[in-house]
Amino acid sequence: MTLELLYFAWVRERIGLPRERVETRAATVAELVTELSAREARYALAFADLRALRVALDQDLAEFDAPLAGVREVAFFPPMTGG
Amino acid sequence: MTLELLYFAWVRERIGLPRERVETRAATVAELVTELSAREARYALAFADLRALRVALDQDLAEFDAPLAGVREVAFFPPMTGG
Amino acid sequence: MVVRIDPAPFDAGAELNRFSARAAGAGAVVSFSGIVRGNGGLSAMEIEHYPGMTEKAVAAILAEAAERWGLLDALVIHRHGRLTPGETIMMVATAAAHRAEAFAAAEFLMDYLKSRAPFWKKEYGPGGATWVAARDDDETALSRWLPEAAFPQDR
Amino acid sequence: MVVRIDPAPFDAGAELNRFSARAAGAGAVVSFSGIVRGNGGLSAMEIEHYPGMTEKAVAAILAEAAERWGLLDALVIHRHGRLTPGETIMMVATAAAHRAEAFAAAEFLMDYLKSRAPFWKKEYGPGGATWVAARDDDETALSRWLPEAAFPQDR
Repeated sequence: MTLELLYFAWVRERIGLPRERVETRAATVAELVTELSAREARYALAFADLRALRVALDQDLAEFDAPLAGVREVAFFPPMTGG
Repeated sequence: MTLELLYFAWVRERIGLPRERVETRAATVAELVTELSAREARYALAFADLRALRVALDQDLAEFDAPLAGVREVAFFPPMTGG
Repeated sequence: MVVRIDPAPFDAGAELNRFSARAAGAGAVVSFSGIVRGNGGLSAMEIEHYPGMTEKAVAAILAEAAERWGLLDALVIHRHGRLTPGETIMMVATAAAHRAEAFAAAEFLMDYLKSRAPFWKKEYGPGGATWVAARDDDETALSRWLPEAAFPQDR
Repeated sequence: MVVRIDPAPFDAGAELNRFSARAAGAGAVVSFSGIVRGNGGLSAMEIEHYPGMTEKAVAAILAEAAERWGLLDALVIHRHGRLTPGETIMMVATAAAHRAEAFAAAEFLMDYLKSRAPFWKKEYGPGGATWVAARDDDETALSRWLPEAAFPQDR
């Protein structure tokens, strides 16, 4: 499956790019994270502490155990600081 | 002692005037109210239910048992409805 | 701190901008505007007040809010006289470092102005003129600010 | 309902006036403005957001507030990009028949925008650039709006 990955704030800075397209067979967000972390140190660093991260699937907040079936866009970012 | 009495809202309407000067020997607000109520029916009507009235002594909210010694201005009015 | 008790209409937006510009160091500005509602066929409202005591009572309420929430600035404008539906009756504004204080202080000001500042509203409608009765709700609202009560800002 | 996510500066006072004029039947309008503070030697702030999700998340939060407090109207304007101390970052406004609903809804909107709308702040100061960390307080603030919690508007 092809996913559009988006990174924001310090996740974007650590990974070094704002978005990328990946081919994956990961069934859940957690599996995708494991796959990315195994790729390169900068991913492992960005995903080191999942409690400090949030994830959105097709622009809705989700949990890390959420399935990826049917999803097109996955965004990783730190807790939001709007307002 | 000479007191300046002020009436607001429906108290003013029932008594029929916004202010007046009175000579009194009343020691407390309650005594003054009794004295005024004995004067004329319109006062008795205005002061019929003290729970529906508020009093201010020299522009500070007070209780009906407050002493009048040293006071110059006594205002009677219904509960306030500002804002 | 600004207190203005005046029958004249005022521009709430312009007041808010002036207030915010003056409140150096504020991270949060909250405003409240009260507007005459035309419901029930109301055609006009007349607001009576107690000149002298009004300014004194409002200034005291403002000072307490400023002290209690460490406000950087606060504003109360309250009209009196005759107003028609859609007109702005009054506004409050509060400026603080953070939002919780600005919100709590603005609510406190409104609760106190409702029941402790000497204003009285008379409504003119199809059934004639009637003095607005104080609501039990308004007294209940005040009780949440008593020192013994749990403070909303502590949530 | 108005949602505007835009890097451009805006005039909070003019927005408030337009909003109040449009909110026919409202007796109460509450506004909140968030302003960049220059404390700690902060020289600028940069706000990043997630285009697409931001509009969607803010619209959902607005819709929930409108439904929950029977709002007549509500507004959220939020800037992104580079801002300097004294600049207005964002504003919310709520219009309701009565003040309790307008205040509660504005506080709810702020609490949710703080922690549930995809914005991230980076501060530039004497020590360099740092991403603003989410505060535990902000999560605590959210919990008061859970259906099981005692609602401030019930006080």
